[in-house]
Amino acid sequence: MSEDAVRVEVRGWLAANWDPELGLVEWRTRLARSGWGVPTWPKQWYGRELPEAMVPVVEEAFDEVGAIGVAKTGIRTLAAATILAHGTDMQKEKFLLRILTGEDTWCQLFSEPGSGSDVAGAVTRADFRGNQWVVNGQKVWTTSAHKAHWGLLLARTNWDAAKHRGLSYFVIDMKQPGIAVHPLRQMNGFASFNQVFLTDAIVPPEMIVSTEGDGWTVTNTTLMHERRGADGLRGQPKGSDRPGRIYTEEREEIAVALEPYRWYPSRAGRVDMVLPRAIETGAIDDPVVRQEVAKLLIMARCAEWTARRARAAKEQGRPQGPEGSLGKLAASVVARAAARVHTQITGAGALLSGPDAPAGGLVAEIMLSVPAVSIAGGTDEIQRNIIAERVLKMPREASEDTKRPFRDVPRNTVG
Amino acid sequence: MSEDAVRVEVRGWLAANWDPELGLVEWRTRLARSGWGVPTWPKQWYGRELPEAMVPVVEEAFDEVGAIGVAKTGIRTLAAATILAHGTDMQKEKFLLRILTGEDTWCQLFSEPGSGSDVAGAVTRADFRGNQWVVNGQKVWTTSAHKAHWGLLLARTNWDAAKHRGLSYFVIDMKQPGIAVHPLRQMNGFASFNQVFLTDAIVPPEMIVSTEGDGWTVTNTTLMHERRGADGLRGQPKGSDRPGRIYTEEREEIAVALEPYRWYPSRAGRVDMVLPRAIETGAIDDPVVRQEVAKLLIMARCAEWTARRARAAKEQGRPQGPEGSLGKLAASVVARAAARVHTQITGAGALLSGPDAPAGGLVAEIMLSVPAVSIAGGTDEIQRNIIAERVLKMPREASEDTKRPFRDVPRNTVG
Amino acid sequence: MKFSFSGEQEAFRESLRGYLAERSSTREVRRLMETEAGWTREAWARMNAEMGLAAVRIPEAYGGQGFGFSEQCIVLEEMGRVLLCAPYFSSAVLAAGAILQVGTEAQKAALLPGIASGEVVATLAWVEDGGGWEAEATALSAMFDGDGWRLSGHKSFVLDGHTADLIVVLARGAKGLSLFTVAGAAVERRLLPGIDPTRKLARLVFDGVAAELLGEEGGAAEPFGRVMAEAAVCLANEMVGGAERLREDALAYALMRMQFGRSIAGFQSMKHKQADMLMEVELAKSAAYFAAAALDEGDSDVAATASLAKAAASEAYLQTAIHAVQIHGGIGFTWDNDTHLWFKRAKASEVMLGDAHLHRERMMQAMVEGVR
Amino acid sequence: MKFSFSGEQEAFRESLRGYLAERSSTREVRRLMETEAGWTREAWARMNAEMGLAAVRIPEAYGGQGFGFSEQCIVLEEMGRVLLCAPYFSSAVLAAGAILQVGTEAQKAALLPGIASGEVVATLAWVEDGGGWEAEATALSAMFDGDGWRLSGHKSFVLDGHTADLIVVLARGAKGLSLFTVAGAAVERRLLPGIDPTRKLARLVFDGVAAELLGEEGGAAEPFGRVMAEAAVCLANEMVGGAERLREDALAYALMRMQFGRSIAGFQSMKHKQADMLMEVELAKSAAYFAAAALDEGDSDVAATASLAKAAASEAYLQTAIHAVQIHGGIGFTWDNDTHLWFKRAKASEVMLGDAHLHRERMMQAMVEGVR
Repeated sequence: MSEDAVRVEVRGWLAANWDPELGLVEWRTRLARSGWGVPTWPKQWYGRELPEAMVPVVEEAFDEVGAIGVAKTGIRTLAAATILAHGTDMQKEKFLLRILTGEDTWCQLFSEPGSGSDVAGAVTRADFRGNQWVVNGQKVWTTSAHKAHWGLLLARTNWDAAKHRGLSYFVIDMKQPGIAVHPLRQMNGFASFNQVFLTDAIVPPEMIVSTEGDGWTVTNTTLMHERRGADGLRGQPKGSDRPGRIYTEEREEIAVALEPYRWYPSRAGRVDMVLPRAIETGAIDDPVVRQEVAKLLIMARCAEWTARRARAAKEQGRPQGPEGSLGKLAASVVARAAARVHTQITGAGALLSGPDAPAGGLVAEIMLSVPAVSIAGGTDEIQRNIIAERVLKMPREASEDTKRPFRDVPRNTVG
Repeated sequence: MSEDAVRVEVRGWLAANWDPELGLVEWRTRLARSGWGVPTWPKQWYGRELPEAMVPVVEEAFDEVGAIGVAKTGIRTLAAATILAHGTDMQKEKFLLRILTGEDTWCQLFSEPGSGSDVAGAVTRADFRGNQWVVNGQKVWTTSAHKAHWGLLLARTNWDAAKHRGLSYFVIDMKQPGIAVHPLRQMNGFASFNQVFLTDAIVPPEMIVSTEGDGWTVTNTTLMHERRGADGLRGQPKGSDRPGRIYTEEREEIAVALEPYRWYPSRAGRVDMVLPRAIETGAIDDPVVRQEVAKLLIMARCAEWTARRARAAKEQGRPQGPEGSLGKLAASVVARAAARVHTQITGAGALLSGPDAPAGGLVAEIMLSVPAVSIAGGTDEIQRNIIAERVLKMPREASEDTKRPFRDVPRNTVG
Repeated sequence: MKFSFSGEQEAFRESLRGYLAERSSTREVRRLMETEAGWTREAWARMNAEMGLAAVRIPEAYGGQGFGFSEQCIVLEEMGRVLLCAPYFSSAVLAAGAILQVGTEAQKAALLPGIASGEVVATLAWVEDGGGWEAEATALSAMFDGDGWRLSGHKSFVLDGHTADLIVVLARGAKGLSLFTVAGAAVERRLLPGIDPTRKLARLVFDGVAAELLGEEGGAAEPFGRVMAEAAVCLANEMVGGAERLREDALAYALMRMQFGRSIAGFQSMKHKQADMLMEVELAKSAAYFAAAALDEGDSDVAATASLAKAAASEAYLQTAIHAVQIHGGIGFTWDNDTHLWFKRAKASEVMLGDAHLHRERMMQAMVEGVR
Repeated sequence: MKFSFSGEQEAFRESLRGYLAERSSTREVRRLMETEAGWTREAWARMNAEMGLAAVRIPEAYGGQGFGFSEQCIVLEEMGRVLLCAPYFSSAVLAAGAILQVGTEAQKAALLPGIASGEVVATLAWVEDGGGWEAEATALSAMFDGDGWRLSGHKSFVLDGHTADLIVVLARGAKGLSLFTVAGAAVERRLLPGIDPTRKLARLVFDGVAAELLGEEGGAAEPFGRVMAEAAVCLANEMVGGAERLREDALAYALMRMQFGRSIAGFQSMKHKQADMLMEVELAKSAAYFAAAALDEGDSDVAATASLAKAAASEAYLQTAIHAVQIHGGIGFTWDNDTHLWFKRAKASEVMLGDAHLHRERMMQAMVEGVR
């Protein structure tokens, strides 16, 4: 199908179907059924099997009329991609549509207190007892667990197998007595994540994804989609300020989804605020400050242009160059530098926090949030390992834990 | 013996024996025989078995009358300490006195092109053929090899033994046909070191130090004395400008010994020149330059005070704290920063070299010499390993080469 | 110059370390930091009764113990290690330092014994809303109205300003800068929410408040500079104490934590980071110790040395804190882990009394003046 | 803004890389750097005959190929990779850039074809002994004596100044700054020993030398600023070429070198260092590429972008060079190892056209002006 043909067809469909006075779920149900919500998906499952390159064409047509797309907040897209790749038809039937409409919310139960960077070191256990899986353990860094209907669960089902082979992957019902969710407060005062305690939580046998022992493969599908979504250029979803029932509902959906992550722009260092604040405070007249601001802006611009270079190469269908793997590490260097420059510009005021503090408390929030950036989603050290091993083809660290039964691997009892 | 008793005795001996019109060798021979030249050494070998703490007392008495001590240039003190610890009586008889008088010059044949940081990886071979050792291989980073009478040689004598157990230690006559010495030119244009090519070079059997296969132990004695001598506070020997035949001879001795290392102060960054040059060039009026100069001076002062703190603790007989292991690494950070600040202060002039260049070419020399400091005598990386393992007791890197026959260990054929 | 502590000093440090470890657990720190005052009279009184901490550097003639800066800096280093929540810096360093520098004999005799015993908690108020750390930025005005002195204006960033009994205030009058004392209760005061909850700051409003002149009228600028240099040295020592504690905790964590089937302390990047941290902290300690000794020995270039020590401590503490959070990984970013308590102190101390840029500039001015 | 090279551009780069690898081995670089001239007419003529390098950015109307900065910067990046010893930067960047900016139509038609063909080697002389990179520092004087213009004074740090046929000179006259052309042979000139033997500098003395006015009298200050911005972008691209080559060589060495029975590339500190080097070089490349594209697209804030690119390249190249020597260990400090050739170019390029501090200041001035 040519670009023009797609454009004509999607425009036609929108002309006939789009209505901003519909309810959000109603519209998205209609949209999902049409195949235009996720046009690259299989025809059998809400898609049209169009190539990636057609996505911008479809999106453009939606933008022309202000039509809203399928739900995208949270980790639902990772859940969908994983189920699409590895799930049974029953699972696809049960979950995919409600993911697209936004009716169900999902969370990811991978990280544990004892295994942060080392996801495959999970020790949460799932034992098959009677006719169901019984899950015990603790998960952490779970976003939205308190709201989620379903969880993507990685658990160990075989302790005699080697580390990566004893894992299985489940979809778990989060609304059950065996699951307790507690907020995890951060050093910046926010609580964006949860700890999830699983005590004899139940998973019916049909809710395993792929087969027993194949959990690491499935996990990698999820993680791959997570990494793809993070090229550092994506902003936070904003919603439209147009009038109409559906826009109101979408704004609410976004606001609820973003609430725990209000501080995310601060953790990146708010480079955008640096020059205006330096001018506003008069610090810009200090040549020493100018040097520091310049160093920061140079790094930030270089990082941004590097990401754009990577994206441009991708859009041209070129093989990915090294520039595509650097975004996360660069962002971390930029964020740290930004926190220092903000401190320097702000002077004594940097001692204060709260609404009366400089920039309404944002400077304090930046200083106390920035440390997250070099840790969350893979520490700087892990990023450097990945760059060295995958991009530069340097030797991998000799593994000391992958070739023996996992029960013999030294590990922390609890984080 | 009390401090006072030592003081009285050494003063008495000096009053009777010191004469600045003696020849250097004649005086030192007399001095060595008296035991006052190396008072901590055994009585049998030119010493008096006095404790370390008495050394400053003796030195003070020498300073009072301007008396010259035993020869100290080059690696002779390491040779002496090693022979004293591991040598046979015949070796001590043959070498020690002529080391102290300065008649013999020594060099150290440890490093090889294929094993820089990894001294124990030496592949120079010594084979016992007929009734003597026959040596073949290549050594590098050898100071004064072209002048040396004797060399301290580390060579592999057993290829079936593990890495550290197949080495032996020899004293080798440097003035023989099997040894060719070539200067090794550095990136800064100087040639302070040699490459030494050994082709069927001969060592008689009585010139092995300790036993066959014990070479690594002996080497460690040499290296330990080398490290002890490097606390970063020692300046270059200067010699006295007094009149008298012996002072003239000493000045010549020092000048000859220092000639290949004229650039050594430059490699440390010449922090002492920074403030005067910043004032002289007017760069000091630039607040950005002031910050950079301050950062450098802070690091340099902190490093100096840390070395003094370590020395003070040692003088008080306290166990060495962590501060004693940091000098080399700190010096390297300081030197690199100094090179940058010199560049910044000098501006366009930093493009020039030679006598008409800024500071008579010293700025260029600094820029091109500083890289040596983080490499020579143990790279920064090796220093960090040592600090982490010895001071902080962190786990050692798993060794991949120490537990199998050395002939099976992967290595470079040539550097 | 002295480059090592004496046996007595080491013994003092050791006993103090044990004492403070018991009295100022992080549990206690967390309890106090959630209170508005940030410290309690009972604990502070007990600490002074048992260890006489506030008295260390106050001369015996005024009820103190008569030790020098080296000893006071041991106290500060150990307090910094445990993030002690007590009005020590405000009262025994800043206020006592100012009174010792400019007070008349009678004023010292009247004011210092209370501070030494800990019964009176004093502080020093000099910075204003503009945030300038230098005395010249002072706008708060002092007027003599026949009856006595009256102060009008405000002060901000005042350490323990909302709880202090006695406030030493820098003010501008007809003859220039002078210091005054004011009863804490006479001032309108408000806690300022801050990034470091273990050390409270307040904003004070002076609405024609009656004040006593401390020392001579108009002569405060120069001795105040000395007070600031002393305070910088004291803070630097407190900071290196915190930095060392963070470093040690991060090392202990790395040695204990297993990932990928091995201790993370075995990873070379971790080893190198820890080696760098050790170097940074030890270098900053050397400067802090040297500066304290320089104060005791009456060195002429104390201004440069004090600023050097503060700048070095700022960089080392903050860098150590950043590394420490990073080494702990995700857990280090949580509220329940203690690392952030020191991180916040590091960040606040970096700013307090002027940041590293300011002190480097001060240092250079003093050094260039010395050379030219 | 364009963020990728076209297929044609990539193909051009590839063929040029192969060509230069053959023509500019380090053996050839070492041979030429020991000569006084630093390059040979024969090799330069051949290179232009075969690849037309000097012509790339000169418009077709003046005998050039009419490409843009993006293409010229590909040439520079590739030359930087191999440390090509040729008068490209002096002639095709600096001199041609100045003539294009200020020359009259007739002058362009007269001067550029020779430069484009490589038959004429030109250079630009603006800095003097004081070492100021800014046009304002110019003291060399231009006087009109009825017959024509005469230049008196000196220039220093002139790239290929001792070998160039034609020298474009910045001079100060009654109406301010103007550019002039002078025959190389008419000037007293002396090679200046430099830290980078692959790129020669000269000092020129003008003793009332006859000169042609280039363009208009007195109007050079502004277009000269543009010439400098273009040169900064060109140099930045040359620098990232050198940095990338150093990075690749250091990686190859690490992969090959065995110590302790294993490849040193397996040590985590080596892996992390190489990852950091990759990041630094790639980030600097992005800035250099962006700046070249910005010149081609006529961006309004080219001054800021050019300085940004030069500052980023300076830091990245020098840092890469320092790492590269370190990775090679002792061997990297020897004359026989090639690393120092790039190290010296990195150091010289850092200084050339103004160091990172200067360019950061320029960038900020341009940006703040843009905002205010």
